[in-house]
Amino acid sequence: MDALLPSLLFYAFAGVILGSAAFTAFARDIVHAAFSLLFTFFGLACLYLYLGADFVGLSQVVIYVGGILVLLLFGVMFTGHQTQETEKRTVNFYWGLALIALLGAGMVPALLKAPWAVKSAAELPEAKSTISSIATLLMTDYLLPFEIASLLLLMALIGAVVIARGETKTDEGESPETSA
Amino acid sequence: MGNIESLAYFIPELILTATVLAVLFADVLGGEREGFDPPANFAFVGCVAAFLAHFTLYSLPSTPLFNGILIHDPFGAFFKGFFIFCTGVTTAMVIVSREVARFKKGEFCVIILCVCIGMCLVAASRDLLMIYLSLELMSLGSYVMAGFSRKIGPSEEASLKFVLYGGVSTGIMLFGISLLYGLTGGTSFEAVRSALAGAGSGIEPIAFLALLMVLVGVGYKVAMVPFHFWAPDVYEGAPTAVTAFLSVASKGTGFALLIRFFFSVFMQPAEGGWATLAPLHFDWGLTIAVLSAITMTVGNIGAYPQTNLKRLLAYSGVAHAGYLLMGVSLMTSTGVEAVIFYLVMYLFTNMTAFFVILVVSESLGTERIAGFRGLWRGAPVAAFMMTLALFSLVGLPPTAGFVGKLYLFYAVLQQKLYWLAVIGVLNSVLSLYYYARIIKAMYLETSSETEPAVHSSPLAGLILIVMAAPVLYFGVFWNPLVEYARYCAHLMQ
Amino acid sequence: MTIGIEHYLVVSLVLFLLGLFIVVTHRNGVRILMGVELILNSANLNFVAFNRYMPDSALSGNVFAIFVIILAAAEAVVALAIVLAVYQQFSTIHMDEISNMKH
Amino acid sequence: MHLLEILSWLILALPLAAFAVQMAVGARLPRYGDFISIGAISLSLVFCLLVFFRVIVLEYSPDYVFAVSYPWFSGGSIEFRWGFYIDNVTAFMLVVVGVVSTLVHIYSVGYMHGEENYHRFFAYLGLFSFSMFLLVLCDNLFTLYIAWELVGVSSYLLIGFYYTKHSAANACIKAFLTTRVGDVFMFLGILLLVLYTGQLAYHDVFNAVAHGEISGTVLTIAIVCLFGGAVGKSAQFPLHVWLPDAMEGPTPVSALIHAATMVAAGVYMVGRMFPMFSQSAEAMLVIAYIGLITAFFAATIAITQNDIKRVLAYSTISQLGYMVTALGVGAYTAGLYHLMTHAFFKALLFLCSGSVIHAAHTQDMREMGGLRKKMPITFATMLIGTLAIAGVPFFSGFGSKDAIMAGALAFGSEHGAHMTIFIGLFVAAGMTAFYMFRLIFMTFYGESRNQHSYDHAHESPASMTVPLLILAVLSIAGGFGLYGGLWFNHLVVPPALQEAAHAAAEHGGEHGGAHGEAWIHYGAMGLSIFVAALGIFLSWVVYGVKWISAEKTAAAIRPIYQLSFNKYYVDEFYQKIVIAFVLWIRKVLAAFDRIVIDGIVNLTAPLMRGGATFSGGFDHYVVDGVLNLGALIVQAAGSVSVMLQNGVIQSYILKAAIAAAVILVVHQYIQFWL
Repeated sequence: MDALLPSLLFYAFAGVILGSAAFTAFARDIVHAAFSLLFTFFGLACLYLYLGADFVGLSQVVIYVGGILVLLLFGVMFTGHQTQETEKRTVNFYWGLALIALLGAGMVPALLKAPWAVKSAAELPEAKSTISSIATLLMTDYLLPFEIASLLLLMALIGAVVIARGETKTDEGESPETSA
Repeated sequence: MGNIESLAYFIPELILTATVLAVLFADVLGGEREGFDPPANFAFVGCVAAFLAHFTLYSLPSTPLFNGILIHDPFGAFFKGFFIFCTGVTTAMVIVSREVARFKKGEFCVIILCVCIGMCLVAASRDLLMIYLSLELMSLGSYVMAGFSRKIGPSEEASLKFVLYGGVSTGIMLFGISLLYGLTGGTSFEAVRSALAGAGSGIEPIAFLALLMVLVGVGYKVAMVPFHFWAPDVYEGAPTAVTAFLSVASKGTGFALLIRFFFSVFMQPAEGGWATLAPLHFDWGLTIAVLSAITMTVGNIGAYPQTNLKRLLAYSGVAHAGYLLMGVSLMTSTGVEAVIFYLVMYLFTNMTAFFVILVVSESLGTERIAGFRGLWRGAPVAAFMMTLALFSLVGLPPTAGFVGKLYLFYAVLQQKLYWLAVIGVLNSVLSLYYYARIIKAMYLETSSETEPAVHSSPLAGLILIVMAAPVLYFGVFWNPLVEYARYCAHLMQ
Repeated sequence: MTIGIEHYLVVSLVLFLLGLFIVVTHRNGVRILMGVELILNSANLNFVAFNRYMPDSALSGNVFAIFVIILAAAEAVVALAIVLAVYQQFSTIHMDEISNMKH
Repeated sequence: MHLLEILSWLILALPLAAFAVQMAVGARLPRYGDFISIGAISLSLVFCLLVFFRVIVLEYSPDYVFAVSYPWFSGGSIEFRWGFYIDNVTAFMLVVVGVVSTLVHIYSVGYMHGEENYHRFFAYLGLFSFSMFLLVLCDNLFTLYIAWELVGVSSYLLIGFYYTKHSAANACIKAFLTTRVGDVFMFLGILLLVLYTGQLAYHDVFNAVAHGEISGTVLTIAIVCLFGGAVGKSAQFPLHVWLPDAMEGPTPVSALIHAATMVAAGVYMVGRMFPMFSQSAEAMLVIAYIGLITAFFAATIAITQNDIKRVLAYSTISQLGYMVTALGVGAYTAGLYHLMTHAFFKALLFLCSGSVIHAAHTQDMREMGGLRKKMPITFATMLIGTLAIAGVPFFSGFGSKDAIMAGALAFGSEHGAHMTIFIGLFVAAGMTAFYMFRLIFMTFYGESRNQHSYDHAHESPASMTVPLLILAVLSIAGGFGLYGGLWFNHLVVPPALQEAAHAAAEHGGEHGGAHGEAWIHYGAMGLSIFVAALGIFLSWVVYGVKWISAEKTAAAIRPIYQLSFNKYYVDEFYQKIVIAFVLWIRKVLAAFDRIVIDGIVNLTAPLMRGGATFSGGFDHYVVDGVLNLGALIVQAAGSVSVMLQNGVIQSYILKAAIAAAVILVVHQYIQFWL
């Protein structure tokens, strides 16, 4: 009886994640799809917390829900919420289904039969907070990746600004070449 | 080696990082002034300094760096030099051309330098996290760079296709990496390999799945069929300098990763090269060999109907990825040597070709083969350099391309893969026709309009000659380069 | 019954396949990006789940997941910037209409 | 430094320097710098003659060898060197190349006078001479291959010299591509040899072969691959199709490259490698029969052609077939001797035809006639060349052809089954005499068939006639009366590296020598005289006095005539193969597309397009020349990339992902759980 509640919790999270992800995949309206993604991300954050990865879970909420999702919604709004989208929503629909069926058939047996380097659920230790250990790791073993990530963010920022700024002005009176 | 001590092995990257900051400040402080263009020139000087600094690496012993996340060995040092050189040349191309708007050149240089750092790290990584991080660093920069052209429309289209295709590919690769992590519990290469080597025979299906998924990410970088679809579109739409950079440096990254990652994780050293790890039964070499045969054929056939030179060279790049894959599939040190030699040859050859396209298309406003008709009248030097580059791509003596092919086929025949050699040779015959079409247009046809007048700065001419001279030089005196390649083929496991 | 690693793997696999399905079927560029995010999240779930079930208490899976999240954010920023630039030029983000370069 | 070494360097450097100077500043020099090229090649010729004098006269010995080598590069465990290798054959070849090259340079001054890009023409000639000298002088396989490709490139440039002419532009590509097919095999052959023996230099490779480091089937494969290069360069069946088209180039080029030197490079190469080739009886037999087929079929084609240069082109192919056959049956010296005599008389014939074309402004022999009186020097020299090629005694061709026939006869008498070789060559010799005199009669005798061009015809300037006279003298003198074959045989002894090679060459029937099988020699000689006379007589009957009408005869044997006139439809055959291949690709791709990728909707478009192209274009392709080969490949490739590269990113990802998924599923299920 002990394990029932955690199990139920897992199934609830998984149901939310997969259900909302499926809705994202099959919804007609892109705004609905974007909002349903909120539940996917949130569900994943809960699952991370459930797995004892508190820092990852919090990052997931802050960055995914608070950052990426907002960006995606901005994207949807800026590019016009095209209502005519409902007419021809998808391309390759059946090919897409065939693809995931094929891939699933190839992957499921491999995943389930694999000799993972894991313990069984029963012998798992109690989960502890990971925040301080991760902070230490980032400043020691993972110092270089940490610095590289900051460089990457800098570059992404500059790149995004340059790209989104577009060709608003030209230098020395040269007009930009336009071609189809 | 710890973080601080490792910095001695990290000088080229440090110089590049300092250059990034210098360019950034120069760009912010300098505003938009006429004439001299400090940010881009800083970038070029930084590349030269980093390239010179990378030579100090060869005298240092092979050792793990940064708590084992990176590694220093001749193989990594070679690729660092390779990427920095490419970056320098591309920066020079951007400086002498008008492709990238002047007020954007500073930002462009920041991004290409970051990409270069990412590439250097890929070649030196021996940790799954580092591989992913540095690959993303270079990929993200590449997506942005593809959108820098003044040609509005194709440039954005190229950029968007690139980011979507690349995003999916790296996503799939990441999934594969997560599976490897689950199999072994570690992220360093030797942890993964020892776990794979110690596993029972049941590991086979999942190992293959992980390998295939990682191969998707790598295959997209090197433009390997069937993951090559992005290449022609992106090459066509991106600025020519970026196309040149992608076709050489990005491909080089893919091969550095292919050799470093696959040979370190799925192989074990064996006599004269590598052999597949004991519990894994699949013939990885054969898979790559088959893909290489398909890749070169698809690339060469695809190049036939092209009328846009950049697109044609994109397909030609796919074909050359096929030739290079031949060298990887052998899993011998001779094969790795041949790949290194071929990459150097390809660097000079392809850069020359793209440089000519850049100079000519800026003057004539066209990238089509038809626009090159009668070029030798208007620009004999450019036409000659282009011919040289094309001869080298075909593999005709006495160009470096010939020697490159020679070594590749030599390595292939040494492993007695006769069918692969035959397909490779037939492909190089096949490729002759579409390269000859360009030569024919330049020399044997006349332009319907007035004679093409190509204006270029003396600086551009100088760079062109510096790029083209090695194509001829290594075609005759290739010994030093071979020795160098042999030295650089040493991987630290 | 207890929740084993297989349960997580199934969730992540389905997420992965759904992400791929979105990518290959939807025409809207932003929707494709959503698919990419799903693929990244599925890998992340793997990392965290494996890390929890690992015998030793090293946190490399967690650290990996954090980096992936950061990188996903950077990628989303760049990709959306490009999407906006494309929308300015083409007035659409339907990928099958943005196909002038082909063959 | 040895004198020969210095001379070798100079021989190579001068034409190369001339090439560089002409490319760089030729257009700005007075007379467009033709004197520079002529001066350089003349000096080279002088040095060639010095080499010849030193090797053949001063220090003569039957197995004279001078070799020098320099370090080049080290690959793998092997240290590669390159250098010069000079023996009696090299000395002869140098003189042949030098003489013909110099004369063609001089002749071009008159022939190319006033052409656009005059200086570039001389630059290309210089490049060609350099490459050819390198090919002759080099001592190892890779330098040989490099020189081999360089002559191909310069030939490409020279054939396409009239680049404004569409046919010339296509002919040069056809020549380049066709010979490349052969070159590829050669490349593989070289790689095989290097791989097994670890050596590059001829001498070391031969030694390795003698020590059995490579033998049996592998050796045969390597040899046949190497011979593939000769098949391409020397226009042997079935890769001979490029040579007639190459006649689109300026006539001096035809004389230099496509008659005297480059096409002979294949024969020279086989001769150089003879010690190795003779190790494999199977390969030798292949070579002999390829040569025989070439000699025979090309002769039958030459009979019906009306274009004067095409007749000569097919005659060249046929004569090259003779040389190859000679090498195949082991008559080593006979083959090389024929190479030399043929170089002189065929260069003469081509230059004469150039003179005729220059005067008559047409290449069609039916438009000519009666030119004898207008162009006495050209007529006289061309007659000498014709007598030489027909194998009339006291002319050079007699000695060499006779030697080949004797070799074939001896081979036939040794192996009864292969008497066909001798019979085939014998018949072809008769045909040679027939079609060459047909050419003479149609061009120089009878009434003019085109009064206008006849009136304007005149003898060519001295810069053209003097080379003709010199070559005419050589065409007679090269035969040394009746004893050229014997004489040459003594000068150039078959390489004695291996006993087996020696034996092969001897029993191959080198007349004279220790065996002295006199009946073979005199028998062959008598038969050749008889068959040459018969051919000339028949030609006289048909085209000279016209007792028999050529038209009626042709009508009577119409199918055969058509077959020959259309060159056995080889070009068309290649095209049909290509078309079938293209169709097949279309079908496969269409099926692939339909079943796997884009669904039935997308199928109709490419199929319709393909079908339309096919039905509308079939006649067009078959009728037009091989120039459409490129277009066809482009079309086929186009349909591939149209289907795959449709510009839609999801479709790219879908295709890539499906490919990966198929690989995965095949691997997971087929390989393990079967």
